[in-house]
Amino acid sequence: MIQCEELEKRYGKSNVLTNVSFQIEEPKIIGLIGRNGVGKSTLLKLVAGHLKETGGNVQVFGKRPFNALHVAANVILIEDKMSFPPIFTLKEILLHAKRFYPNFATELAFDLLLYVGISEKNEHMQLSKGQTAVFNLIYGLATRCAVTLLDEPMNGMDEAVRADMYRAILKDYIAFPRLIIMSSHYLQEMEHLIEDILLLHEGVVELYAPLEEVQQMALRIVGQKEEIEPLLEKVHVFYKREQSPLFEAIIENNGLEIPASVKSQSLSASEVCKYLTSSKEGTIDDIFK
Amino acid sequence: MTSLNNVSLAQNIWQQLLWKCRTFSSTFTTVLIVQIIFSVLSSGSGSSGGSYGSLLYNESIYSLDLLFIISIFSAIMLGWLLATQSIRNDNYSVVTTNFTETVSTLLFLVVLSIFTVFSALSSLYITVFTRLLFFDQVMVIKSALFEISTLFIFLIFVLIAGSASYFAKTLFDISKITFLLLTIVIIYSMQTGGISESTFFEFFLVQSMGEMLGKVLLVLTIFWGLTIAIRQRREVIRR
Amino acid sequence: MNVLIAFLPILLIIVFLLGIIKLASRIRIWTPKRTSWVILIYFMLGVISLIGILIMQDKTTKTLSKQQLKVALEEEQKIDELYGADKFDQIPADYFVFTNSYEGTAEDIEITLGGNVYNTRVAVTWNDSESNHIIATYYETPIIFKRMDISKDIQPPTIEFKNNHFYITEEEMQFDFTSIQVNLEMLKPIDYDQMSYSLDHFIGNRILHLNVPKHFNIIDNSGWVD
Amino acid sequence: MDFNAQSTTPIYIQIAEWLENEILAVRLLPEGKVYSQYQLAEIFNINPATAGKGLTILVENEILFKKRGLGMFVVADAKERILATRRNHNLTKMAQEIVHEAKRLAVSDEELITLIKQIQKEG
Repeated sequence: MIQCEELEKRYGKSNVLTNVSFQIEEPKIIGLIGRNGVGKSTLLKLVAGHLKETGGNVQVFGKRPFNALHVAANVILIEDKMSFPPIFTLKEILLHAKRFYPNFATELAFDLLLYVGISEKNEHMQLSKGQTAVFNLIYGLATRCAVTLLDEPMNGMDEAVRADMYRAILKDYIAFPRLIIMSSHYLQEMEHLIEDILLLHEGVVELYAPLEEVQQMALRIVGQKEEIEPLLEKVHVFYKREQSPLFEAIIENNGLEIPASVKSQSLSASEVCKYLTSSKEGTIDDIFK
Repeated sequence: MTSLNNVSLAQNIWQQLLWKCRTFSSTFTTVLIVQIIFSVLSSGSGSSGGSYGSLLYNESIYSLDLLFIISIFSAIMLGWLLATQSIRNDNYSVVTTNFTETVSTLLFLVVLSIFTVFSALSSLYITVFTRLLFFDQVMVIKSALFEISTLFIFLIFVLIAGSASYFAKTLFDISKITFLLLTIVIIYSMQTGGISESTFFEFFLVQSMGEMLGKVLLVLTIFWGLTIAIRQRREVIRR
Repeated sequence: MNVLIAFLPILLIIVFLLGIIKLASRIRIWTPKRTSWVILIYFMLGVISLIGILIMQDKTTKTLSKQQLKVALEEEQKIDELYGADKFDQIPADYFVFTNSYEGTAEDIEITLGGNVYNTRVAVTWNDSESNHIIATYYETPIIFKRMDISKDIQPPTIEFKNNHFYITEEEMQFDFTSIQVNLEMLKPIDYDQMSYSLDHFIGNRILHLNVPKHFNIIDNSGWVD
Repeated sequence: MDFNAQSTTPIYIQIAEWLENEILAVRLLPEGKVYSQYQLAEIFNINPATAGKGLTILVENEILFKKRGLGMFVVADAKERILATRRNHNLTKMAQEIVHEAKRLAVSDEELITLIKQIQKEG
C-alpha cells in the first residue's frame, strides 16, 4: 500500500528526511517511533500528500500522494493542528463527513463522543486540548480510511481516556482491518497494540521490524567487570555503564553464549528503540564526569 | 480490509462546492447586510435637480449603480478572504486536493456572484417598493424592471472582481515582492498611463455580446488558470 | 484614481461591517440553516416588492418608448417649421388651447415676458384689419420632459393686458419625482448620440400667437418676441 | 491471569502460556475450538497479529491444529504434550539454576542430591 524509496524532504536548508525507504503491503497497526524532531510528522504528511517530497519517491496505492484525489479519499491524517470550519458544530462536522467518506461510521462517532462526554453541540474551537485530540481521533477512526495516519493522537488526553481510546482503535481495527500508522513518544503505552515498529533516526529508517523481533534484539547484561568485558568485544554494544562494583551493558542479541554467572535480561521494545537512537557512545553520565 | 473509496474529480468538486456553500455561508450574509445597510443609508443612487424655464424638477434616482459598486467591493474582499491559509486548512479535514480545493472555491465564487446579483436586485425592488408605499411621489420606471443583459453584466464584473482578488491573494502568499511590484505598476499606470477604472469597463463593454463574452472568458481563464497553477504546487501547512 | 478615493469611505464602512459580522459569527447567529432561511425570505421579499411595484401602477408612470419619442420629436419639428413660416393657421386643431381677444387703445403696445418664460415662444403677425382687436392664440403640443408626458401638469401661460401692456408669465411648476432604473447607468456606453440627448430632454411646442392689426406698434421689452 | 505488557517476556509467549494453562485446567477441551486471534486480541487488548503468533507457536508445537475455514482446535492429547514439554523444558532450566547456585555456594554435588532427596521425602 505504501512504498517509499530514498524519500527525501528538505525545508529550506534543513534536511529532515534524508533517505527513507520502506514498504508496507497489508493492513496492520504500525508504531512510528523516533526522537523529537526526527521527522515523524513530516513522513506522515508526505504519505498523506500534504507535503511534496524533495527527492526520492513515495507511493500510496501505487500513486504519488501529492495532489492525488484517490490518495486523499483513502488516507486520513489526524494531527493536533487539524482544523474544521468554525461555523459547524461537532454534530454538523460528523454529519457532513459522510458525504466525503462513504464508509464514515457516523453512529460510532456519535456514540464515542457521548461516551467521552463531549457535547455534540460544541464547536471545535471551544474544545480543550485533550477534547480536541479525542474528537480528532474519533473523526479519524470513523472515516475508516484504508490508511489512517495518527500523529501523536493521544497528546493532551488524560490517562483514563487514553486507555479507552487505545481500546477503541483496537476494536475498530479488528472489525475493519486497515493500515493504521500511529506516531507517539510513548511507545510503551501502545506496545501491546502494534504489530510492527517503524523507527526513524537521523533522517533514515533505522528499523522496520515486527515488535517481537525488536524485543529480542538486545540484551541487558549485568555482572562483574572482568566477566562482562570479554563479552563486549564480540558483539555490538549499545550502552555500557560502570558503577563499581557493577558493570552494566546493553548488547546486541546475536545468540552469544552468556555465562550463567552473568545476569541477562531481554528488553522491552521501547527500551530497545531508546538505545538504538541514543546519541553515539555516550550517556548523560558522560556529561557529569 | 476496508474497501477503497472511489471518488471522481467531478464528484469531489461538486461535494466540496455544496460543503463550501455551508461553510462559507457567512459570505452570503456579509453581502446581504452590506447591501441592506447601504440601501437604507442612501436614498437611491443619487439625485439630480434643476430648472427648465418655469419647470423646476427634482429627480431621485434608484438604480443598481450603488449596489453594483458595493458588490464589487464585497467581492474583492471576500475573494481575498477565501484565499487565506486557515480557510484552506479547514478544507483538508475532508477529502480534497489542491486542485479540487481551488476549483471548488472558484465555483463557489460563481455561486456567490449569482447570489450577489439577485440580492442586489431584491434590495433595489424592496427599497423602491417601500418608497412607493410610504412616500406619495410620482414614480417613473425608466427601464425594464428585469433585464437579463444588465444582470449578466453585473454578474460578470462581480465575478471578475472576486476572481482577481482571489488570484491577488494567492500571488501575495507565494511572493510578496511580485505582488508589491504588480500593485505599484498598476497604480503607476493608473496615475500616469491614462488607465483608469473605466478603462476596464470599456474593455468589456463592447457592442457585440459575443465579443464581450469572449473577452470575459479570456480574462477569467487567465485568472483562474494562473490561480490553479500557483495553488497546485502549495503544500498544506497547519499552524 | 478619483473614483477610488471617492469610494474610500465606502471601503472603510465595509471593513467596519466585516468586523461586526465577525463578532456576530462568534456568537453563532449565522448558522448555515438560518442563513439559507434569511436568503430565501429576502429573495421572496424582493419578488413580492416587484409584484407590488407592478400592481401599484396608478402611482407609477412609464416613460415613453423610443418610437413614441421619435414621433413626438418629428411632430415638434413640423410645428417648428410652421412656426418659422408664420403658418399658424396650419397648426392642427388638436393643439389649439385657447384664444383671447384684447382691445388696444394706444398706438404703442408693449410686451413684457416674465423671466421664466423659456418654453413658450411668442410670435407676432400683422393683419390689415381696421379694428383694435388683438387676438392671442395659444397652441400646445404634448409636452414630454425626461421621456415623460407631463402635458396634463403643464399650465398655459397667463396673459395680462393692462394699459396697452402685455405681461406674459408662465406658472412656475415644481416637479418632483422618483425614478427607478434597474440597470447600470455608470456602465452605459459613453457615446451619447445627439438623438438620444434630445430624446432625454424637453420635447414639445408652446406657442403664443398674437395677431395684431397693422396700425399698432409693438414694443418688445424682452427681445425674444419673433 | 498475570498478563503484563511491560514484562520482558514477549506478549505472544505469554498468550501461548495462557492457552496452555487453560488446556491444563480443562477449560479448553481436547478436540474443542480455541479462541480466534481476534477474540484473543479483544480479551487481552493486544494486536491480533501478536495473538496470532501465540497461536502459531502452539500449532508448531502440535498442541493446536488448524481446520481450514473453521479455526483452531485443541489436539486430543494436548494436555500430555504440554506436560511433557514443560517437564523437559522448565525442569531442565530450573535444575540448571539450582546447579549454578550450588556452585556459587560451594555446595558439592553429593550434598545437593541429598538435599533434593530430603525435600522429596518431606513431600
